[in-house]
Amino acid sequence: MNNNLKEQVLRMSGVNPLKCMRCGKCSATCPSYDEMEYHPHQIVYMVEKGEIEKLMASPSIYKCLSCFACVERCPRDVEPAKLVEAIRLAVIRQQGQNHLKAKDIPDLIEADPDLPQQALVTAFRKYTK
Amino acid sequence: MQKIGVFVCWCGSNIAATVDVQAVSDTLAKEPGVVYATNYQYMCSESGQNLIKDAIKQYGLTGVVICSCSPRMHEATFRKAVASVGLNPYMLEVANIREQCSWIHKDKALATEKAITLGRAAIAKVQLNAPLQAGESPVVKRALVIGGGIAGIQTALDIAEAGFEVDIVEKQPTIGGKMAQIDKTFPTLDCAACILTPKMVECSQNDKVHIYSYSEVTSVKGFVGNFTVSIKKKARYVAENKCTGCGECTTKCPMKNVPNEFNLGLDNRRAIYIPFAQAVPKVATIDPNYCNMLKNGKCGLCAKVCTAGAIDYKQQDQVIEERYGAIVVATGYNPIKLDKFEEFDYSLSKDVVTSLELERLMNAAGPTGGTLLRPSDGTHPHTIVFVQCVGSRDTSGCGKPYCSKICCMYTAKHAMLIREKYPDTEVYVFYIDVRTPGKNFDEFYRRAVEQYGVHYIKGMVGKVAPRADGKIMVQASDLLANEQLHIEADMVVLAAAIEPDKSARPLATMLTASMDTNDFFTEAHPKLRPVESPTAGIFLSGVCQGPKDIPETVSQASAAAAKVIGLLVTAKLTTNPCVAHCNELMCNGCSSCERVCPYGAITYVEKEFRMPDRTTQLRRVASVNPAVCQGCGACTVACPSGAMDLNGFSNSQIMAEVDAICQK
Amino acid sequence: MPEVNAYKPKIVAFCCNWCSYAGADLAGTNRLNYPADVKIIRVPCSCRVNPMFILRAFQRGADGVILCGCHPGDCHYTTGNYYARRRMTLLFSMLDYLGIEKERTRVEWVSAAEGAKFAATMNDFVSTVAALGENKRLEDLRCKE
Amino acid sequence: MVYHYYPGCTLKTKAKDLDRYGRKSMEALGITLTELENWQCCGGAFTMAKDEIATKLSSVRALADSRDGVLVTLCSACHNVIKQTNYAMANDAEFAMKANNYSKFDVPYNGETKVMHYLEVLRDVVGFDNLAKAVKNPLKGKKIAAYYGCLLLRPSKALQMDNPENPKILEDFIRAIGAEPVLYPYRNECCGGYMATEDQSVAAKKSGQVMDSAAEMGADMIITACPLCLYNLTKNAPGHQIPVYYFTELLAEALGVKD
Repeated sequence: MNNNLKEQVLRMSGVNPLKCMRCGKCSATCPSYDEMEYHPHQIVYMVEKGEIEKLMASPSIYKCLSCFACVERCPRDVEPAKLVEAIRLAVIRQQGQNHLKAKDIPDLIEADPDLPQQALVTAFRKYTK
Repeated sequence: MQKIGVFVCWCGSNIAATVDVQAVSDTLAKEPGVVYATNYQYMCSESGQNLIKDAIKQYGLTGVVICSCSPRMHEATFRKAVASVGLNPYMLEVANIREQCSWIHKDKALATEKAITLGRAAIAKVQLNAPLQAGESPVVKRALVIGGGIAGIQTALDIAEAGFEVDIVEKQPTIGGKMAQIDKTFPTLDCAACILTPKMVECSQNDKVHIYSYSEVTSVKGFVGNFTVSIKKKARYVAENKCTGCGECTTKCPMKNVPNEFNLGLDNRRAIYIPFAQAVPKVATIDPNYCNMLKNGKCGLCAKVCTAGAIDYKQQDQVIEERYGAIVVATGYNPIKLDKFEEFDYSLSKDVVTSLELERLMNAAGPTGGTLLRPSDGTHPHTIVFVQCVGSRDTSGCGKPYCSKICCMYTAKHAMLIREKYPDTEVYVFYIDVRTPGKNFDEFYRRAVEQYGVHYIKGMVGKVAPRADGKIMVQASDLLANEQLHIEADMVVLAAAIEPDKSARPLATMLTASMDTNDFFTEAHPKLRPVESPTAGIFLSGVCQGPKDIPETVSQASAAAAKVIGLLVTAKLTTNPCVAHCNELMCNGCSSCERVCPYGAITYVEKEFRMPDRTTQLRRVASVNPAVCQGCGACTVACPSGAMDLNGFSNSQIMAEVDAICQK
Repeated sequence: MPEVNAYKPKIVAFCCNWCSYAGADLAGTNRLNYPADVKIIRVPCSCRVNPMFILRAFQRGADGVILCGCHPGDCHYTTGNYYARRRMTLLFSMLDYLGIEKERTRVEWVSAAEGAKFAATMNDFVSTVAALGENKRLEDLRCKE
Repeated sequence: MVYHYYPGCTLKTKAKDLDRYGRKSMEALGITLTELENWQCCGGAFTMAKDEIATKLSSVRALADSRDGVLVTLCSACHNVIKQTNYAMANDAEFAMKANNYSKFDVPYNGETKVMHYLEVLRDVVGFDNLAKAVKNPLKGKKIAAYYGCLLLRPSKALQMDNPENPKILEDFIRAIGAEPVLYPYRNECCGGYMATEDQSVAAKKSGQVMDSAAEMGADMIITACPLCLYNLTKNAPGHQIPVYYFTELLAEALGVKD
């Protein structure tokens, strides 16, 4: 357990995981549930326990679609998506940890010329520092 | 100068642990006027009270200051004690050194210093206290019950049984409330109608009980023992004394497509209707929003078929004024609206229903005659998903922050009944926690799981998606299996949170009874006075005070009745002597006080005054009726000449307290 | 104690008997801390508080005065808190004119169920007043012992 | 009232139709959209971390530049990012202070500008009743499914656009242009979004679900306000015949200004 990391994640996200009443509605509503190793409700609980490093190492944090379904539907206003984002930033803000690299972009455009700019800038914002 | 005794309570260690009680009594002993000061472990105990009584006798005390818990707790106890040895009870003041000192401070030096200051303020006040005599007021031997659900019915019957007149005001055309809509009751599964309707009949037959159905309270005046209440009897366009309840009109009325609120809109009724077969009073009512005769002056069919001649299209709302000694609030609840929970697609699919709707769908007198059928296509559902806590325990602003308390049990009941009647139906219940405290409650829930094979899944539903083929896709989490489930269901039942009836808030304002932020009425004490409102003479029955199931509601209803009876048997009530009074020599007759008085307790009289030059002068001066004055003090501040003052909280007393607090 | 000479403001709190005084009791029952500088005077209703009492407090060296009543619409006497609100609005703006900063006076609605709000209000008020320092403007030095 | 218009990156390139028809229609309805000078890309996604300042500055600048009027957005993503940024500027004092320190405006900006999505202008300024009156070629008999996706509605606390679970703004729009709206449960579920760059199969699954749901409820076509939604629904949900359009295209058609 790394308290510094936990504090950093809580500060960045502004989320209080103690508000969670473990209903699991975030995981019930998440469209990316099946792609994730750790699911939204687990992520909230793991942050509470301080298991940030485990989460940082998990591919789950790149699967969140930022669709805000969990934020909107959480009965306790916990906002799990903000935790996922904070953890992902904790990773990609480190040097050399960009999940999507600038040199990958031409390949993406080549693979599908119809891909809208919006997809690229969004992915870049989500995956890259 | 008064001869004052100071008594500092330890309250065991509650006060003594953070306040140096010895130092407090030693310091206060030196205050001017104090002739005796001591401290003791429990002042409120019998020996503590004897200590006070003995000191009054021994030292001839004329004033008493008790440094102890909140005066809201034991002021009455101590007043009684000093009165028993002949001291006027209003010559006593309580300094609150527990709730407002020892319990909130940790530093002993600071707390002790504050306790001394609070003691000084009380001493300064007592110096200026004057003996007061409580007046008396008669009690009207009649009670009003607002709301005719099971809570109101039980309260009314209990009061009537004790021999007092009691009126029920119900805004629907019939009494019965929510319980009349319910099919079976947990944990015994006996039918709600079988146990409720006899009580409804009892209400109509008991000559002490009077039912004002289709009526509302419009104003409340007065105070405990003597309320004056206006009740509006809404025009039902049917003469209650003539209608026999034969129901002929309700089958002939041509307006057939009026949503039937008793069945929650699952079927239709006519514009003239009797809500259900066992309605009390069993009298038809015309719905003016749909009746063609009332809207356009065309039709009049019901009047033609009525052999009793009861139809009266010209009937008007009628306001009745009645006096009561006590008022019981039993306004009940409603399920919340689900417009903020559309992830469950309640408005998109007819087969997503609330639990109360399911009650009607399973009730033999309901729209399907008791056969559970899907509202959309009338087929048997084979997979049913129950969702718990829809809007309960919700702090996001969409729902209610509290637990609605009844849902766990009624869902277990529904699940069990369905599995029993239709064993081929799979039933899933998604729960956050299963809360079943109550006699035979957990056993009941376990029976649903173990005996009836209901699938209880720890998790929540996140999305409900109806398909064109009529199936409903339910996406949910199973937290124990750590997987997301996709269930193909035929029906989804939502356990919607319950909230106080919308009429409760304006009623509370009329009654000056306090409410919490959720619009539940607050009780005078959460543990020790759970069925009384802090406003004297107002009592609480049922869900208007907080979520409750039927057994609890009935217990509370009877408890409220017992309290009402206790009040009504009292011959006379002592009134609060802390009322306003006017110094006529200073009054200039300006009427400022009269205008601010919320009770109309101040009137003006012409009075002759003898002037220094021996002439007489006729002057107009204010006069307070002490039986009507409630002692708020609004007039004392409005008075420009300082003639108006309040007993027990006089200008000079409060000023003395200010001085004592600001000293040094 | 590290703060031996720390400045301690004198705060007078008028609380109506039905809501705010009960709210203060609830704060106590729940052991919610607020500074000992706050001393409560119980009045039947917020409308009982005569502007004179507040002037008297400042004259006698109070550093801040707060008046607590039932929420608007919830007054035990129906309209008392509305009177209080009007009276205090006038008084406080006059006091402001006389040099008693607006932050030293406050009206707050605290119900019997809001122990936490009572404690939070008092904590906030005390720290606000403490930041302003001692009130000398209206203090009558003849009243000092 | 000045209606500042923030087109965003995609509307200048891959989603030119969304932009072109949008401007023409607004003009036909008597409202001139004035494109903001020097607008910069919003970044496509609002970074939720409270300590992220730089990525939100382009939105802050656009907001501050629109103080004399309303800032109108059309692309769902721009709408989402700019409204969330504005909400943070108004409600997160620390963030607002830092953003102002960076931006060095003459007058500090604290969320005063009103941001409206193009649809909100139609609803609240033009009015759907008036729109219906202005329609020249009503799209009679067309059964249209509105696809909101996630960016248009959520988080509702910041966006304040419509009921996030039971929206009706697009349905009312469809009625106004003379067509019949088709309700289906997945209209506010995610299409897979930018995951198309990471794992196309996810986008395919999500978009497919949306298309299936709309199709079985009898939709002839789907409309959207989001270029990425349009891309995912058309490219990543193979096997579906239902066409997907920008709502502005149908609007222009109904108003008779489509060339």
